[in-house]
Amino acid sequence: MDWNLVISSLGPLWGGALLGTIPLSLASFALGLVLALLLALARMSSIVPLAALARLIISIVRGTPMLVQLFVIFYGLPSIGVVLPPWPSAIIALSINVGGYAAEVIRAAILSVPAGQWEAGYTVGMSRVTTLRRVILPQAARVSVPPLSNTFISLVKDTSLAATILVTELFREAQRIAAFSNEFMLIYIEAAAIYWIICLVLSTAQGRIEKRLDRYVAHA
Amino acid sequence: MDWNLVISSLGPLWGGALLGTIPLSLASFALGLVLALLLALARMSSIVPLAALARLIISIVRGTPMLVQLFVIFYGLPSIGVVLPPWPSAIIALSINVGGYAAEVIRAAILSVPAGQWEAGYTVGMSRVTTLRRVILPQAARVSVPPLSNTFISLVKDTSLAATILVTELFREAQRIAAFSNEFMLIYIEAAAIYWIICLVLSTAQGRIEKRLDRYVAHA
Amino acid sequence: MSPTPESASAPLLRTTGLRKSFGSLEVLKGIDLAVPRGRVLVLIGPSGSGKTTVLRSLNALEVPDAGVIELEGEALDFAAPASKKERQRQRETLRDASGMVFQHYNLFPHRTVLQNVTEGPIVVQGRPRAEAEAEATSLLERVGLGDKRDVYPFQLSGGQQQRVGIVRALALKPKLLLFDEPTSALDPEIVGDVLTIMKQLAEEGWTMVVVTHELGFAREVADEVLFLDGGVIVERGAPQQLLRDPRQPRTRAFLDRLLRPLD
Amino acid sequence: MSPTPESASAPLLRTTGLRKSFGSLEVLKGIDLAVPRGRVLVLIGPSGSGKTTVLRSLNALEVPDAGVIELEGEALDFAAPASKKERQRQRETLRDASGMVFQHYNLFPHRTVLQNVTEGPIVVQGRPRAEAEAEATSLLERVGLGDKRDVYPFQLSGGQQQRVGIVRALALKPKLLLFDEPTSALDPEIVGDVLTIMKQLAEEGWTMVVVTHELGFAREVADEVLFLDGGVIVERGAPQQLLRDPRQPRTRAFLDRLLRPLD
Amino acid sequence: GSGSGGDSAGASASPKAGRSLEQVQKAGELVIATEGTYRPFSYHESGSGPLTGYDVEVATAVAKKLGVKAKFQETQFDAIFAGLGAGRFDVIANQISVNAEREKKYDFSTPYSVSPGAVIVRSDSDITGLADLKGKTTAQSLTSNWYQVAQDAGANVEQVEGWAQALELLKQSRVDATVNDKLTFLDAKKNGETDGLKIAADTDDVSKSAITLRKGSDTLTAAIDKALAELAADGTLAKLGEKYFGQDISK
Ligand SMILES: Nc1ncnc2c1ncn2[C@@H]1O[C@H](COP(=O)(O)OP(=O)(O)OP(=O)(O)O)[C@@H](O)[C@H]1O
Ligand SMILES: Nc1ncnc2c1ncn2[C@@H]1O[C@H](COP(=O)(O)OP(=O)(O)OP(=O)(O)O)[C@@H](O)[C@H]1O
Ligand SMILES: [Mg+2]
Ligand SMILES: [Mg+2]
Repeated sequence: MDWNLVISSLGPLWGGALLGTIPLSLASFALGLVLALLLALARMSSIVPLAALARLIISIVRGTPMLVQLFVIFYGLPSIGVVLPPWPSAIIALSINVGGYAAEVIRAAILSVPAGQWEAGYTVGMSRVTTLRRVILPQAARVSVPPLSNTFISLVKDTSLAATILVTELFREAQRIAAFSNEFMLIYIEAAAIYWIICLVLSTAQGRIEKRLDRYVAHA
Repeated sequence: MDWNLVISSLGPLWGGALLGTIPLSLASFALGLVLALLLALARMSSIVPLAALARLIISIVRGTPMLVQLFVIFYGLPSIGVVLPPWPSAIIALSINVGGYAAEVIRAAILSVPAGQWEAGYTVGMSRVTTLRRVILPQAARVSVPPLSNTFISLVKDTSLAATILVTELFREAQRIAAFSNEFMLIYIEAAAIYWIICLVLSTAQGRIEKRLDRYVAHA
Repeated sequence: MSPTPESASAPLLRTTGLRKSFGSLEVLKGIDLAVPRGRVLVLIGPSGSGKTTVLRSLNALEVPDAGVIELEGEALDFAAPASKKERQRQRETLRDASGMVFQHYNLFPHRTVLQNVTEGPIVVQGRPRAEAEAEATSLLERVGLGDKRDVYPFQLSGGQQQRVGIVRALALKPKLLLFDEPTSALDPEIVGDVLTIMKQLAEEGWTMVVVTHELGFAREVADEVLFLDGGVIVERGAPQQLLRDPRQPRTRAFLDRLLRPLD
Repeated sequence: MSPTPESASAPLLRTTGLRKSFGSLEVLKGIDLAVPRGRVLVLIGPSGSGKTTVLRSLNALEVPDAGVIELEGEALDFAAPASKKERQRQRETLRDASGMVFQHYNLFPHRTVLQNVTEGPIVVQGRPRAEAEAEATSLLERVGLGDKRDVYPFQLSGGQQQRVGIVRALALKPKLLLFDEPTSALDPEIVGDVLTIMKQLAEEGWTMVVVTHELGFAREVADEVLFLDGGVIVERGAPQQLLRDPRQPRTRAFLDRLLRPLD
Repeated sequence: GSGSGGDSAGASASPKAGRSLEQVQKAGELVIATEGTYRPFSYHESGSGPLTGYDVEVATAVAKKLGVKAKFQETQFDAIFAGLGAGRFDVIANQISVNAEREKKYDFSTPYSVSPGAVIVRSDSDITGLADLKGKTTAQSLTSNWYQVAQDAGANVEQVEGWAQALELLKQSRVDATVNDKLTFLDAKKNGETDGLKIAADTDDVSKSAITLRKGSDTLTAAIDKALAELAADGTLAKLGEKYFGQDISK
C-alpha cells in the first residue's frame, strides 16, 4: 500500500470535507427541514389542491434521481433565464431532497402524537397553530430523530453528487487524487473512511439528542 | 426538443429498466430484507460480541458511500483472489446496503410491538422463535411497510450506481445514449421519468400492502 | 324544562335540542340540560350512550349539528349555517368558559407538572410568569402535589396525574368544569384521592358537569343526575331519587348491572 | 370443558418462600401459597404489592430468585443455580400447566377470534386443525361469541375481547387458570359479563388464581382470599372472614379505601 | 431540455446563442470546462495541486492569445455538454474527439491534438490487432471516439467510468482489451502503471481533439483557430507536446 499517497491525500480530502461536504450538508439539512415541515403540513391540509400539490412534489423528489435534479437546476434552469451559482444550486437541490424525504417522516411523527394531545391543547385555550407549535411538534420531534438522522446520513453521502455541478467537496477531491495516481481503490476507501467518521459523529449527536428528548419518557 | 431521440431512446431505456434496474432492485431488496432481519436480531441479542458486530456492520454500511462499497467488492476483492461478476457484485453491495438501512427499521418495528404480545405468545406455549415468527413479525411488518418502502425507493435509484461496475441498467443506457447524442439533459430527464414511474408503481403497491396489513386495525 | 326549582337566576349554561351525528350514526338526539351556577350535574349511562359527546360539545371539541348552547344568557345557535369566523367565535366562547378533565389525563408529557399547569395561563391568557407559577404552585399544594412541581408526568402515578389534570383545568379559572370519567382509568384504591378533591371543588362552589360511574360520588355530591341512553336523556332527578328509585326500567336495569354485576 | 377432577388430597400447586427482586427492589419477600385442585384463590392488595409478580411467577413469565414451586408433587427449585436447559424445562413445565388471562387481554390483533383461540392448540400442541376449530367454536359459543368467530379483535368491545382471552386460555386445557385483574380495563356495565363466566368456570371445577378488585366476586366465588402488601402475604382466610372482618389493620385500611373512597 | 433546440430569450442573455469574441473580451475571461481528472490532459499536480495538463495548458495559451484570462470550471463528463449548452462555459478543453455526430451540434476549433489509438492487451494475449477484437470484450469510457472504434471492430463493449477502471479490468482479466489513446497508455507506462500490459497494435484511426464551442460561436471559433495557428507557428504546441508526451501531438 502506498502510505505516502494515503498520508499526502489526507490534507486535501479533509479540506474537501470541511469546506465542502460538511457545510453543504448542514445548510441543506437545515433548509430541508423547514421545507419538510411545510410540505408535511400542506400534505395534511384539508385544502385539497394544496395537499395534492404537496403529494406531487414529494413524489417527484423521491421518485427521481438526485443527479437529474441537480442537472435540471444547474444546467436546465439557465434555459429559462435562471442562472444560479454552484453552491446555491447544490443547496437547493439537496434541501429539496431532504424536504421530500423528511416530509413523510415529519407527517408520520405528527400523526403519531395521540389525538388527546390536540384536544388537551384546545381545552387549555390554544389555537391550532399554538397547539402544533407547543404541544405536537415537541413530541413529534422525539419520534422523528432516528429517521431524520437517517436522512441526514444519506444527505452527507449525497453531497458527493454536487461535484457534477462544480462544487468541490470530499468526493471531488478524491476523484482528482485518484485520477492523478490511478490508485482509485485506495483513495476511495480513504474517502469512505472520512465519510464514516462524519457519520459516526452524527450518530453520536443523534444519541445525545435522543437522550435529551427522552427525558420525559418512562423507560422500560 | 428532439422528439425522434426521445422516442428512439425509449426502447433501450425501458430495456435497461426491465432487464437491469427492476430485477436488480427486486433481488437486492429480497436478500437485503433477510440480511436486515438477521442484523436486527443480532443487534438486539444479549450476546454482546454479536450485538457489537452487528452495530459495526450497520454503521459501516450506512456511513460509507455505496459507490465505494461497489468498487471494493468489484475492483478490490480480486486483489485477495475473489473475482465476482458484475451482477453478483451489484446484488451483494445493494443488499448489504438495504440490510444496513432496513435493520434499524425492523429493529424499531419489533420494539414497537407491545411486550404483552411476547407474553401472550409465551403463555399460549410458544417458544421465543415461534412467538417472533407468528406473533411479533406479522405485527412489526405493518409498522415497517412505510419506512421499508422508502428504503426500496432509494434502492431503485441507487441501482444506477451499478453502472460503474458494468451492470447494464437504466442509467447506464441513459449515459450511453446521452454520450452518443450529446443530449445529456434530455436523456437524463427521460430516464428520471422512468425512475419516477417505477417509484409510482412501488408507492401504489405500498398503499395496497398497507391496506391489507391494516385490515386488523381500528381506523380513526 | 329546566329542573332547577331552587335557582331563581338564569343558569350558567343551558342546552336546547343538541344533536350530533357521526356519519349516519346519530349520537345525540336532542339534549336539553341546564347547569345552574355553583351546581354539580352528573351524567350517567351505558357505554356509547353519548355522555362524552355531550361534554365535548360543551367544550367545543365537537360542533353540534343542531341545537343551542346558551352561556350566561348568550345563545350560540348551531342549527343556523354560520361562517367559519362565526363558528370560530362560538368555539372560543365555549372554550374560554370551560375547563376539561379527561379520562386519560392527557397531560403534556414533555412538560413538567408546573409547566403543564402554567401553559394555559401564560401562553394563552398572557399572564405574567411569576404570578402564574405562584398560583399554580399553591393549587398543586392544595391537591398534595407541592413536591412534584418539577417532575414529568411519567414519573407520577395515575391518581397524581389526574390531580394535575384537574389543577391544569382550574388554573384557567373557567366558569364551568367538565369531567369525563376522571377516575375510571385509576387503580381502585386511588380513586378516592381524586373524588375527594372533586368533592371539595363542589363544596367551594365550582360549577361542574361530571360523567362518572362512581355512584357513591353522584349520591353525595350531585345536585342533579341525568341518565343518558341512546343519545337521549331518559331520566333526570335528584340523586337520592334517581339512583335509589328510578322511574324508568332502562335506568333501573343499568343501575342493577352496575351494582350487582354477578347476578 | 374439562376441568381436572382428581384426588383432592395434595394441592395442584404450592409455592414455598418465593422471592423476586427487580434490581434493588424486592417485590416478593417469601410467598407461600397452595392451590388445591378445583379451588379458587383470590389475591387482593394495593397497587405495587406484587400480585402480578406472583401470577407471572406461576406462569414462568418471571423467574423467581428463590423459593420452590411444586406442581402436582414435582418440585421446581429456583434457589439452586440451574443450567439454561434446566430453567427451560422448569419454564415449560409451568407454562404447559397454566393458562393466563391478562388485564389488557393481549389478544393477537392480526388474527381473527377463532385464530386467536386455535393458535395454541394447533401450533403449539399440534392438534388437528378441524378438531381444534370445532372445540374453539363450541367454547366461543359458550361465552356468547359464536357469531364473532371470524372478526378481528379490534372489532370487539373490551368485554368481548376479554371473553376471547379467557377462551384462548381454556382452549389449551391447562390445569390452572391465572387471571390478572381481568375486568379492571372494562366498562363497569360490562364487568358482569366476564365475572359471570369466571364464576361458571369455578363452578365447573377449574382451578383458578385470580387477582381482582371485585370484592363481590371474591366473596361469592373464592375458596380462599390472600391479602398481599409490600411483597408479603399479610393475611389469608375464607372470603367471609377476611373481607368482612379482617384481623390485620392494613387489610382493614385497604378494604375501607376500596369500599368508601370518599371518606 | 436545454441541451439543444427550443430557443427562448434573445440576445446575449440566451445561453443557447454561441459566444462571440466580443463578449469574451468584454468579460475579460474565457470560461473553459474540463474534467480535471484525466491525466495527462487535465488533472491536478500530484492529485491536489493546481490544475494542469496538456489540454489545460493549450487552453490557457489560447486565452492568452485572445487577450483574456483562462477560467477553468471542473466538471464531470456527464455534465460537460449540458453545461456548455446551458451557457455555463464558453468552451470545452477536455480531449473531446471531433466526430460527425458532434459536429452537427457543436462548433469545433482546429484540432490541437491528434493521437492514434492503441489496442491495449495483457502481455500474454494473442490479440494482434483491431480485427481480433471481434467477439472479445473491451472496456471503454464514453469520453472518446474509441468506444465507437471498438464497437465497429465487433467487440463487446463494456462502458466504464474512466481509464483507471479500464486498466484495472484489463489487469484483472475481466476484459480482453481496451482501445484508447496511445498517448494515454504511454503516460501510464511512464508512471509504471502498465505492468503486464502491452500495445497489441495501433489503430488506423486517429482521434482528433479540438476545443468545443456552442453552435454559432463563429467569431470566437475563428479567433481560437487563429490563436491555435499562432501557437503552432511559434512552437508552443510542439513544446507542450514534448513536455507531456515527448513529441509534438498537435498534428
Ligand atoms: N369521532 C367519532 N366518529 C365516529 N363515531 C363516534 C365518534 N365519537 C363517538 N362516536 C360514537 O358515538 C357514540 C357515542 O360515543 P360517546 O363517546 O359519546 O359515548 P359515551 O357515552 O361517552 O361512552 P363511554 O362510556 O364508552 O365513554 C358511540 O357509538 C361512539 O362509537
Ligand atoms: N419488570 C420490572 N422491572 C422493575 N420493576 C418491576 C417490574 N415488574 C414489576 N416491578 C415493580 O414491582 C412491584 C410490584 O409490581 P406488581 O406488578 O407485581 O404489583 P401489583 O400488585 O400487580 O400492582 P398493580 O395492582 O398496580 O397491578 C412494583 O413496584 C413494580 O413497579
Ligand atoms: Mg365516554
Ligand atoms: Mg398488577
